[in-house]
Amino acid sequence: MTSTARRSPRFGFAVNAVGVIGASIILFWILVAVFAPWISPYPVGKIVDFDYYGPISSDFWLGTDYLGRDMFSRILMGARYTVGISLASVTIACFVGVTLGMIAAVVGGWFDAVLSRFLDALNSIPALMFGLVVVAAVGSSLTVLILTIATLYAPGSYRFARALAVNVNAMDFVTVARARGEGIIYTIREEILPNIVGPVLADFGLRFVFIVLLLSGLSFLGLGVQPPDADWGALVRENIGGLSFGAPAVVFPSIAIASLTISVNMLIDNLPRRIRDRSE
Amino acid sequence: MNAVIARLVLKRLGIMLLSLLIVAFAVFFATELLPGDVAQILLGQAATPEAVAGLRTAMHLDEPAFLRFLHWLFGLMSGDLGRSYANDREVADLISGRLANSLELAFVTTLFSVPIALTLGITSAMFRGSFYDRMVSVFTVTVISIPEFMVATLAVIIFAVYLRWLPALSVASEVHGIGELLRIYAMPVITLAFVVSAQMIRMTRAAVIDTLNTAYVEMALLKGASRRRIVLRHALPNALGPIVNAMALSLSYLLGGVIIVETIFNYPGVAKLMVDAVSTRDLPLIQSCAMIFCVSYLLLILIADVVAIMANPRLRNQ
Amino acid sequence: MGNVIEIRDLHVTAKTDSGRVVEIIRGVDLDVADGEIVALIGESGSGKTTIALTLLGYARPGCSIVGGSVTVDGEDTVAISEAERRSLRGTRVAYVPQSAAAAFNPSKTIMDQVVEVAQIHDLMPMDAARKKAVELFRALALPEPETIGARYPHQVSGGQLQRLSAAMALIGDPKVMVFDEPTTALDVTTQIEVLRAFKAVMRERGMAGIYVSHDLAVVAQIADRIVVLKGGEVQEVGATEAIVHRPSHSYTKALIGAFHPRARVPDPEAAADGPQPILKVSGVTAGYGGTGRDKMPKYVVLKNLDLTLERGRSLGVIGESGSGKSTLARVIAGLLPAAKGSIEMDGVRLGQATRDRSKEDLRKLQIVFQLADTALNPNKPVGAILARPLVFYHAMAGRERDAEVDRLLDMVRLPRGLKHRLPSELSGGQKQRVNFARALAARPELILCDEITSALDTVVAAAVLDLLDELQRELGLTYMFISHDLSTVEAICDRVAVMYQGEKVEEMPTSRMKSGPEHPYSKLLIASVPKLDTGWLDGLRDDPLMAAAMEGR
Amino acid sequence: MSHETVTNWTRRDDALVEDAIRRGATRRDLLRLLMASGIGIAAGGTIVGRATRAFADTPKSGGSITAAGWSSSTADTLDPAKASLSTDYVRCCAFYNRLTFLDEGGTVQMELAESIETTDAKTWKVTLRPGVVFHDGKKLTTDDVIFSLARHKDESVGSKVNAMAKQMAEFKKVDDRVMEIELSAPNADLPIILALHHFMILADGTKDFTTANGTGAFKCDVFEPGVRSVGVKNENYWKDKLPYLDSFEFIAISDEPARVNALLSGDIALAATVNPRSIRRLETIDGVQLSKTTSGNYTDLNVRLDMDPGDKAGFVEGMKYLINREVIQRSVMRDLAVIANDQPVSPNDRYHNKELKAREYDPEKAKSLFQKAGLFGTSIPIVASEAAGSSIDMATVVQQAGQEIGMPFDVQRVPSDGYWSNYWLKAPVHFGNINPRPTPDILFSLLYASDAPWNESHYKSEKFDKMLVEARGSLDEAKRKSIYDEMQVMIANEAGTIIPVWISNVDALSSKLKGLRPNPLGGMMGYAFAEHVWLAS
Repeated sequence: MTSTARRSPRFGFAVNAVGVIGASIILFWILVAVFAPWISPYPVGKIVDFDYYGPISSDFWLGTDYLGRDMFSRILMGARYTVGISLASVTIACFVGVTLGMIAAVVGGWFDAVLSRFLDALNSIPALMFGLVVVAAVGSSLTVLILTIATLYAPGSYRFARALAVNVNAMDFVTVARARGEGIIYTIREEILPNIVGPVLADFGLRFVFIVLLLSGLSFLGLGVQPPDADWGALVRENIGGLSFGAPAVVFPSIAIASLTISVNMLIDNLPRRIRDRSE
Repeated sequence: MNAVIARLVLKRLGIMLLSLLIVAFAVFFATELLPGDVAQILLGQAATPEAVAGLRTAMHLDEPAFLRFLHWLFGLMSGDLGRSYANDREVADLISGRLANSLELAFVTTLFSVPIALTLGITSAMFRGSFYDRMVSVFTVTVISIPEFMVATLAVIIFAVYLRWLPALSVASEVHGIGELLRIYAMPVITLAFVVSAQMIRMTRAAVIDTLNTAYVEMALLKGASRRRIVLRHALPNALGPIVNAMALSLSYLLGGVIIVETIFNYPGVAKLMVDAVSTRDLPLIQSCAMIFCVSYLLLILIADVVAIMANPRLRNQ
Repeated sequence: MGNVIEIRDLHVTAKTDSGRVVEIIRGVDLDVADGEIVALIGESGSGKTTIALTLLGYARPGCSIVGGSVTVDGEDTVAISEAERRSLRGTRVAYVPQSAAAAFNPSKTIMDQVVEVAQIHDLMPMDAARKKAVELFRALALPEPETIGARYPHQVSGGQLQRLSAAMALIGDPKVMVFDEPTTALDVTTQIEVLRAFKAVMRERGMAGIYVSHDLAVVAQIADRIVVLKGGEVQEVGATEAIVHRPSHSYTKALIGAFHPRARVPDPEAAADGPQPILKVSGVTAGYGGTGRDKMPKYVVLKNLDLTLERGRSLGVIGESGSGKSTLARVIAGLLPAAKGSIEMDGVRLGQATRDRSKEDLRKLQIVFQLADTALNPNKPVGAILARPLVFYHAMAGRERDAEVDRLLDMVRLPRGLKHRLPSELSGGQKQRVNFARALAARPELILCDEITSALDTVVAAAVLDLLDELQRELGLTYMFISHDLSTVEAICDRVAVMYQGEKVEEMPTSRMKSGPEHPYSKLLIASVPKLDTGWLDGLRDDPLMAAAMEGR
Repeated sequence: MSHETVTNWTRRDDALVEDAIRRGATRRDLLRLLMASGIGIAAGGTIVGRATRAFADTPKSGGSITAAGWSSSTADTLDPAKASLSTDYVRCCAFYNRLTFLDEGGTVQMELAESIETTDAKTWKVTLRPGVVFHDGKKLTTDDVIFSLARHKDESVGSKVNAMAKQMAEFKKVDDRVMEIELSAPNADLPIILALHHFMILADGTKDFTTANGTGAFKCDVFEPGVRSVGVKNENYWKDKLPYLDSFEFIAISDEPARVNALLSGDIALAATVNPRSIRRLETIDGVQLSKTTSGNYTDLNVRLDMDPGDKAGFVEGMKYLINREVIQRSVMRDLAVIANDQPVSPNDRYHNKELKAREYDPEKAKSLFQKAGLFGTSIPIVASEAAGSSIDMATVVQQAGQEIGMPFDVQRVPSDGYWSNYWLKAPVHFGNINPRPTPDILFSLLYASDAPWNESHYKSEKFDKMLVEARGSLDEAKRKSIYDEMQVMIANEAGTIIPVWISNVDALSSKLKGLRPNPLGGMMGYAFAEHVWLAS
């Protein structure tokens, strides 16, 4: 397991084509997200076509949506939210989850027990209801959205990281550190984290995918990106009516989602993995 | 040995109850946070202040929250889920039918998706790195990344509207014979299978591959065992623990998470029931539903643990 | 008589992490006649296991047989199809793995796994196979042969597992047995029984065998001929007698040289001003599992143990696995708080747990673990690993720290360039040196060495021991040296404490180890150390003590 | 929730009619007004496409259908007193009868009552139709009627028309067929009140509403709240030949695409309220017909005049110029709407002020007005929700227009859940949705009078209040018209309610399903379709 954590350039790892493709697609979307305002031909909210679910045309490269807004621009801008929010929340979720997981693994005892119980419980409360309560209680904004998602996904990340950390924690070099009298902070930061970062990254990617999809669901609850902007999931949802006649408005956002999530997974599945020298 | 298992299960059950208590507390006060007053919502615009007041006292809404929490908790313990605010029926009656439906759906889906997931996961582990393996992983990722409501709607359009093979709605109420059953469940099950199996496939594959790297698998190979035998007889039994765990997590989705499917196929299950409950601020109902989801989740985890233990002699008889 | 095994010009390559392809077997030739046992001996990386595995037509993942032929019983395992290889394995060539503990599937009963070969190739009806297995158990001198098969691997001891794995190999009546370091993981006392069992079975069935090992003394007991390997090439081949007594090749000489330890020369000035205790362990009881009402742990490992270490001296602690050696070290280091008793350093009582000890106390007392691979964080370059204690204990920084790191590397005889490397890029010996240097970085007074040489090849181990010895003189260090390998202890310690089932049964000066241990267990333990003498094992039968011990098990 | 837009008769209306009646409008007024609006609305209703043939066919009995509404919940009830969702009304109409009902023209017709007579509008003599029996075989007597009406006065029942029922001070049984209702004060409009869905007649002493025992065209076979209800033909129904169907099932499919697909796949015969965007697709498909009702329903953008930014002179007017009605009509409503002129009286209403033209879209003018208000450039939040149909899309239209003149608007989508209690009437700039009302009087007194319960923009004008009272009292048509015209102008110019378009409702049904005629009271033939439709072979 720990071997997957090896990403040091010092070894000329066999560079994996698939991984590179994945990486470049992700990079592409990130760039789009950054430069969207400058490259999108029309304002997202502008109704540019009196027809709806318009076809692909020279003016509207990806057709128009149910209101006759330019899909190309909407998808470009959507990248901002989909990529941005997903990244932000998955980062928070994993940061919190992994940190707590490692602490629980190192400290152990009642702290571990209580925390695990609690997060299990949290995990078992349906996301839907959680979302509703949050909106109801604190209203909806990007921050709230991100934090909600993070809260929903942290427990899983915790479970995962804890399991890994428990194994590493049993290693002698951790024992040595303990014998040296090192504190928890150092132990988890310097001794444990570097050895679980690989699988953690893999987990990170999977959660990322789920969050991309979850977004659309939450916007349904009023928790989400505010109109006229919309994340990709929301784009699919608001144009789902066009599905029956294969409107570009519903096809392309789906493709966008797929391309992002698939490439994220391609990258993760092909993270450089050490092949041990099997000679003995 | 059974005694050992029994003790273990009891221990886990204890932990589970503890978690449930926490959940109960969380759920109750979470629902309290929902804005809008029940009595007000029930009486609608025609509510006169005195009418509201009367209703509130009738519902014990004027008592302090904590007291109501205790009431409710003791109710739960004595198996009394309380009465629905919305339509003065026993919550138990309201839920039972819906729960049955949900369980049916979950059951059929499990029956359908688990074998598929296992086969795909195991085979792709067997032929790790092969073209087949790559195909499977691409497939799973793709499946993961298609929004559920899209799969469902697409399925309806193709199978119900154009081909007219299957009904667009899954009304579980009048089922005549197995054929009918299949027709009704086909689409929701397909949709859900899409959602849950991807994760199971991935985990199964990973777990099996892990065990394939062990010395005893090499030993089996040096005994002249066939690949098939190695995987099925040696790797799989030891991979069972993690696999079952992953399955439990995936399947736990099938009760609370299927709101989209229930909505699109108009399938009367608990998830939809809960959404209704939320919109009508029917606290007893919301709370009961939430508790059901939690119980089912924790039960699944428990089952997973027990299976893992059964599969591992080291844990089994210590 | 003809050759049952003929290896001709074998070439095997392996892919390294970096994707680099290296040749790990460079044109090996080897013959084994019917009924002959040939030993492959050499240090790790010499390719002995790789060659052994080719006999079953198998190369580990990442490796591939690129040239030559391996003819076993008339079949070239390199040329034939995978299906044919499968039918070959277990029936004509059988494999006895290094660590039986890992080679048994934890989730299946022993019997199922023993008879599996018969089942796979369906050689006989199952109940016939089971009967046969029971006979084998008996032949291998296993306890309760009738019922042991019903158990699960974790329910039997290591030595028994090792013999069971032999039974697993023998069930298919193979022409050739391949033993891969079958006794390395065992205690000397157990090793004897296993060796005897193997030897007996092989003899009576007149099977040919390949015996892979790094331990010359062991090989000397069982092999007819010895092939010495290094770097994937054959260094020397010869009859056991010849190799043991008249080694011609330099590497073989080194091996043998490393085996005969120089007697310990007591440190003069330490001897001068009499013994001054640095660490005093008194009445320590410790163990694992939550402590019960009586504040006693569930599983008591150390029972009311007393021990004294003298400044500048080395105390060896010997005993078989499970005797509590390592636990003792952990208790002293404060990793496992003792349930009872006290530990004093320089007359000052130490806290039971690390967190109750001052940085200073912690610094003075360092612990070094057996397996350098797990003792060094695989993700930190050597430099960082060594620097940490410097920062932690001595708040060093910048150039000063770097200089100190270099000094440490010099001290343990490692090139300074290594500090940029990761542990995984180091050889076993180098790792162990780094592991030790990290302890030195604290500028300790007492170092607990837990089996630090047992994972190393004899030659390498010897070098490390010399280093330890030197450093002790230079820095006036005190060692507590835990080991199951008595020769190492002999080589470096002034006194030896023998542990058995959590108790110190005897303590004596090293010099007396050969002459006269009193406690019967000490006797047994010391007598069980294989001697570099082909007749030793058979000779033991006459030894009354050993005979008695054998009956005991 | 967005479906509230097309429910013509929701819980909010009850309060409202009650309101009007409390104000004591004279009977003649109300009747006339009702008719007028009724006719108007009926005129607006059409069956488009193939369906026109439907009228030619002659009804035939037999067969059963499944119909789908848009929303149901566990709050579904068979107790007319509690009925609030459209699904409740459908059930009530199928299982029970009222004493009176409003026909397609909006005129009062007798149902269970044979006659309702009065001399002083205080004491009413009700004579029941003979030979009517309940589903359980019990004969309908005045006891049942008295019980059914009296129970609304009991707080614990939680009736939606409790306040309205209060005025029925006393019930006197003369004999099994004849009874008297004594009102606390004269009120000419009892017949109309009795036509409310809530005043369905139950059997005496009914307590348990897990099933329905009424006199209606169908017997309740299955009732699962939030799931479905099934009615089977009442063989001895007192109306001749009715109903045609042997049985009908009513369910709710909240997901619009799913609802349409269910219709296309033949699972259901009637899909209530389809999205304008589905129409293009539906029109191309054989075997589907559409029933369109243009009513007075509208979604409006409300700017509260009593708080920032609405209190700044010029802002509201600016907004009125900034809202692009044409785009909303064409892009948002897909032409299933009529452009409105910022006042609530629908064009089908004879009192609709045709002189008052809708404001043209004029961003520049808006800009100058915003500058005048000193708000130009400051971001204004607009609260929208799915609850107020199409409000989110309308909001984006406004926002876009603002962006083009450099006026930032911050659209805040809030959950439908709890919208009416938490945001409507409260937020400074928000959307509302108002269902059709039979008369301007009711509309005005409910929405614009200074003391109006739902004064969305908190519009206060003594002059307006005076005119309202004056119009109510006057019987002079011309005068009334002119007053109403002026009031509409006042609203359009002074109030903070911006009404861009009137929204139409479209039901989609299988062309096999005949006999469905649009009804002013709402889609699905005013919820009473079950009794009247039949299946063509």
